[in-house]
Amino acid sequence: MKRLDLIFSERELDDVLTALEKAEVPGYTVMKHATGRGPERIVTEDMEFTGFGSNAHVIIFCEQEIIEKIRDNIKTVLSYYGGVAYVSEATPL
Amino acid sequence: MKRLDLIFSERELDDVLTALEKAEVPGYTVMKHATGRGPERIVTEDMEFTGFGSNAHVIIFCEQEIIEKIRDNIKTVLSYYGGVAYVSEATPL
Amino acid sequence: MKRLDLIFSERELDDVLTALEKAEVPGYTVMKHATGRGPERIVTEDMEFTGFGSNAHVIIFCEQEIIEKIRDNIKTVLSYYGGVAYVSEATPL
Amino acid sequence: MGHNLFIQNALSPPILFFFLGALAYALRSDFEIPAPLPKLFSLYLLLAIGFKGGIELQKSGFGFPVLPTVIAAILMSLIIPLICFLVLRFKFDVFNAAAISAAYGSISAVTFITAESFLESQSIPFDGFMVAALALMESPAIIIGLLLVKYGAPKDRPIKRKMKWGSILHESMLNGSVYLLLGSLLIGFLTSAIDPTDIKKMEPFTGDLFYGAECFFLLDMGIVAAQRLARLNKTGTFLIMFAIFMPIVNAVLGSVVARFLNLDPGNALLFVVLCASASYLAVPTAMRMTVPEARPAYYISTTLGLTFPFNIIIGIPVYMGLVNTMIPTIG
Amino acid sequence: MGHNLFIQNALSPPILFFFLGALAYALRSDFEIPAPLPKLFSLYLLLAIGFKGGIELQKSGFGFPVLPTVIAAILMSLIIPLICFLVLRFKFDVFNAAAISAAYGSISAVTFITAESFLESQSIPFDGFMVAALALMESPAIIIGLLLVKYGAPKDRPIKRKMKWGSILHESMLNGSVYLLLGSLLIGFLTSAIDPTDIKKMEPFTGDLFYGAECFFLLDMGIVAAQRLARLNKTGTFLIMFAIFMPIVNAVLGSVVARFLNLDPGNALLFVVLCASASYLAVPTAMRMTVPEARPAYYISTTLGLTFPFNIIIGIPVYMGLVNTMIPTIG
Amino acid sequence: MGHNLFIQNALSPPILFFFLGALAYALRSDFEIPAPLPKLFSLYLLLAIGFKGGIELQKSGFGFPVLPTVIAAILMSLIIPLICFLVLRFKFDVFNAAAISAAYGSISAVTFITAESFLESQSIPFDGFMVAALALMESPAIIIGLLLVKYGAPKDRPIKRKMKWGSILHESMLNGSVYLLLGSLLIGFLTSAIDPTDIKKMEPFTGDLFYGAECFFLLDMGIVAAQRLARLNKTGTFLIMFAIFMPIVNAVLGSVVARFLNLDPGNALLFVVLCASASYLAVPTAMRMTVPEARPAYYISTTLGLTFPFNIIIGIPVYMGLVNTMIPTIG
Ligand SMILES: Nc1ncnc2c1ncn2[C@@H]1O[C@H](COP(=O)(O)O)[C@@H](O)[C@H]1O
Ligand SMILES: Nc1ncnc2c1ncn2[C@@H]1O[C@H](COP(=O)(O)O)[C@@H](O)[C@H]1O
Ligand SMILES: Nc1ncnc2c1ncn2[C@@H]1O[C@H](COP(=O)(O)O)[C@@H](O)[C@H]1O
Ligand code: NA
Ligand code: NA
Ligand code: NA
Repeated sequence: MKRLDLIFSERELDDVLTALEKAEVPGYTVMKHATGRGPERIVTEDMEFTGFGSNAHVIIFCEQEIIEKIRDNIKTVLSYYGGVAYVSEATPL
Repeated sequence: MKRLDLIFSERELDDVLTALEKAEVPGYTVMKHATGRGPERIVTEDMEFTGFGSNAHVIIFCEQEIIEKIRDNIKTVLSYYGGVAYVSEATPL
Repeated sequence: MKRLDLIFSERELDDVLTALEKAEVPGYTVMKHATGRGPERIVTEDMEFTGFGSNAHVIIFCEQEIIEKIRDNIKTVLSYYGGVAYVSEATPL
Repeated sequence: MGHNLFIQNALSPPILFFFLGALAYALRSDFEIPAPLPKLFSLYLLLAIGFKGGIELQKSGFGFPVLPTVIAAILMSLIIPLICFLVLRFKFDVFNAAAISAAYGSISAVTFITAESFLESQSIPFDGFMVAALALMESPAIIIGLLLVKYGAPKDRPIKRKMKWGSILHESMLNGSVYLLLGSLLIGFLTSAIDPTDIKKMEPFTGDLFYGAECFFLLDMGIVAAQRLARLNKTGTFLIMFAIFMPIVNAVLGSVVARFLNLDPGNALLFVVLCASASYLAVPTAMRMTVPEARPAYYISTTLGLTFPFNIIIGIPVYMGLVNTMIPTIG
Repeated sequence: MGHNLFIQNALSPPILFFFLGALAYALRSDFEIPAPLPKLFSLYLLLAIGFKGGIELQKSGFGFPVLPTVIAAILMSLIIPLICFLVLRFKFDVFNAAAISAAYGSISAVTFITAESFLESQSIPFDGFMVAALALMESPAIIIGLLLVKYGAPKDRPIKRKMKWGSILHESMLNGSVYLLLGSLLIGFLTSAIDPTDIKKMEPFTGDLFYGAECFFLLDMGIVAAQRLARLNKTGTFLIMFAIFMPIVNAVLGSVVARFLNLDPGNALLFVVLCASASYLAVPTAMRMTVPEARPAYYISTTLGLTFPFNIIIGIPVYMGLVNTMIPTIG
Repeated sequence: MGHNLFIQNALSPPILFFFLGALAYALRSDFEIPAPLPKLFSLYLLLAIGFKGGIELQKSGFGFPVLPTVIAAILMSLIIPLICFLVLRFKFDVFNAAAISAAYGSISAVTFITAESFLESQSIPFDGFMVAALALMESPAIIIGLLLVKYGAPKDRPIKRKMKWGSILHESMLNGSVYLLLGSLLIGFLTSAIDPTDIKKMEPFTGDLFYGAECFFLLDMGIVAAQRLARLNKTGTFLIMFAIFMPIVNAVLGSVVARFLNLDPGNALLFVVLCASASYLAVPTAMRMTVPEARPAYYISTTLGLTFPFNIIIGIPVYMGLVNTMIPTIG
């Protein structure tokens, strides 16, 4: 099994979740209110009250084949608005 | 060393932490307010004000042998109420 | 690529981020409001209103060489105030 | 006149803010109220109505019509879930039927508050002791729900899940929102018995601020209800029908009892609203813990996405009409 | 007297709390207001000024000077971004120039509130309908900004990013804070038409509490502004100059229009402040979504770190002086 | 009469809400107030008491009894930690003894507020300038704590941890809650000097709302205190004894000084309460940063889980009795 970590702006959350549902992931977990810095942008906590939104961290545990299905859609979203996506190994307990 | 990721409903947090303490984990980290979707349930942010609670994401860094000790207890909790548990490799910095 | 997970008291966040910037990490993500238990301390949610602060969970995706650059600085901070740091493998999506 | 009531209700600030929230979702505005801010208002409202109810209960004492009304309310919260269960068993298994039934036997505090605001703007008097009825209708419904599961569930239910009386009572009485409501009621009761000047000092917080906080909370409820409504299609027509018609049936039942109790029109409306409303706070939480076999989508989405908006927008003025025909005001 | 005004403004509670916040950052105190508490106050302020504005609009109707003033305000929010764009194009690409321009064409609600508090403490009357101008100046500025990108952007902009009218209007009208402000305005307007007693019941929440909540929010704005100011060095001198001098230019423009409209000094000041202030709520959110090529650091750090503090601390009394010389009070 | 005071205090809304919170934990109710809502109330209370204290200080000026009282308070916050340190060194190392001592030398703002509410409900007058004493007792206790570590710590403490004067002063003066309290005090002081109408406008926020917000906060403190109390068994009997008896000793000391200062009964009670109470805000934060060797469980669990509830429930009426015997009211 794989673990996919996506980190991107909260404002694109709906788009990303739609992409995940389309790829028929077995499930996902979302953590909002993440801040951070990337190559392009700094996201700070005050973004929240300005309505700008902070980052969301989405974790998906799934099979490799689902990762393949996700790849293109997610990459489009991330290349437009910024954000990162990493895959690692994970075994069910 | 291993890294164990548990994601389940906040309302079972006390049970899970008790199970972890019994297995004598060296430590754990809890992140609340996670939302998500699993095979059975959708957990959204409004669950919080209804008193329903969102999900908790618990991370444990520990030795393989502790994982073995944890397994049964955690699986019982998760099979009853839902939630996921994954193990991956991790090395201390 | 590597994934570095740091968990420590929110109050040291500025020090840690400065250390990361010095090592020229490509980016990082911060999640605050984490609670937990370690070998030395219990961090609970009420710490927040006492001004004590809860934990921060920082994730960095970067190359091995950056990890080397980070190591010493981070270890000093963590050995003084407590906290954990683990490295694992990760591949860009 | 019923038409008029309907418009007046729909154009009151709480309902308008509810619409504003719902519209934000419908129009896909990025307007949102982040957690845990809704929780703040929810806690505040429970604390304030409990506290004010306690003060009123101290004033009115436990004589007539307080005690009969409260007892009748408790009975309603026991009977209504049984009726609902019979209806729901046509389509649902024991677990889901019991969980949904418990929700409809219980009450919605915000619906109750909205009905009070409606009465105030209509200058129709009502008594504060009705809050006691509100506070005491949550637990019995939960108990009935759990009993239905305990005795109705298939024999092969895993042992772990077999419920003991202790945990049934714990879930029903110590649920977070029941606890805060009952606790604040008791504090209001005690305080007004001992030192009425303390009541004055609480007034700006629990009293003056209340209406505005209610509006703010309904703004959020609008968003939440719209989200739930949008997902309702998955629950099937039967449940959608149930979520509209069951409250009406319960309201009619309630109005009969209210007439029997000889309640004033104001109190009668509140009684009817308690019967017609369904819980999205205490009951779902309790069911989630003790009956994980039931699908939360069924009992939360219906109460929050359909029954709640129906009651506050259409129900309240309709029930007022019902009460007015059932209970003729003298003079 | 101008000097006097300046001191009086600087020593009013909202500004003092702003300083307290800024100083906390400067002195590296660990004082902080955790998210989402600032959001609570931000939502509250928008709701309250919208609601109160709606009531006043109901009172004043749409005759003179309401309609001309509101139209003039909308025109200003269309013209100012164009002027800004011309200036900014000397140093910035189309994307950044358009985004910054939109921010300066739009308004800052908190600057407006602070100006109202200033007028109140000076006992200078002003009209509530100016809130309508405030509410209607956000969207046009966003539209102009997006149009500047649509028609000014290089031809090879990826297709996906080509904006359609639908999404331009969506972003400009349904942005969270615009939506709440306009919605509350409408609710206030309707409520005061239908049932003025409801207004009374809202008053403790939307009225009495307002000043204190404003102070609390400015405490947080002080921290945020100081953080942004500290990072401004990366944006270059040109932008820093722009963030100070452009508001002054816009203020002068605004005062000319205000005089032309024959506004009272109080309303004139508010009009000038609307022109001079820049948005850090609606515009940045909209730009982030539709013009990701622009660097947020440019349009947020300048408006929040420089223009906002400049306006509330120095700008308001200076603009008052400007208005006083432009519009001689009779008697 | 002492018995009577005790009951009256225990049945006041703030204490009743405190009990409600504590009971929620004891009964394992799932009632909770999620972070950061408690922080909101904590910030609010500090801002409001600071602001009101500043206004009163402006009224009273710096003559007698203000200056002597404030100086005496500061001295107490320097002497008490030294006494505590001597006692604690029997069982604890330098780090823990110093950290706990600093906590008991400092104050608890909520204990102070509760004492004020107690005085008000007893119609015993007191002066607002006592808030200045409150605000000025946190920093000295922190400084003494850090000096005890600096000069008492074993020679082989790692160099990095050797404290410099700069960071000692920084921690003690710029700690988040000290900063907000002192800052608001100053703002209240300035505002009431310059424009008293601004005070009026703050009143609904800082004044009217205060009592209710205090109750809400104490509800949360009840949960937190009960959690801490449940974990106290790990700290040992010595510390548990210390957490009860040291406040009493400090109270007696305080009452002697209060008599010496010739304070009125109301002010005397507040003075005694400042001496008897222990910090769970500023001191723990400062100690955590500068003395990581000390175990937070020791200095937070005792102050929050034992000393705080003891003081507000039993201490205040007992200290009132003490003050009444020490300072005979004339007439
Ligand atoms: N190397 C990285 N490691 C961890 N998080 C990152 C990294 N790069 C970017 N991020 C996160 O992704 C967000 C978007 O980055 P950006 O691509 O600059 O828009 C940042 O705010 C960070 O939270
Ligand atoms: N495949 C998955 N990847 C990540 N998170 C998951 C996954 N499946 C379930 N979850 C999380 O576990 C929670 C409980 O799932 P469930 O088993 O449906 O009750 C969900 O709300 C998600 O947050
Ligand atoms: N083995 C572990 N696994 C996960 N998190 C840990 C572990 N040990 C410590 N932590 C986290 O690190 C924080 C600081 O630990 P400490 O070293 O006791 O100060 C704790 O509050 C936990 O959140
Ligand atoms: Na009901
Ligand atoms: Na402008
Ligand atoms: Na003390």
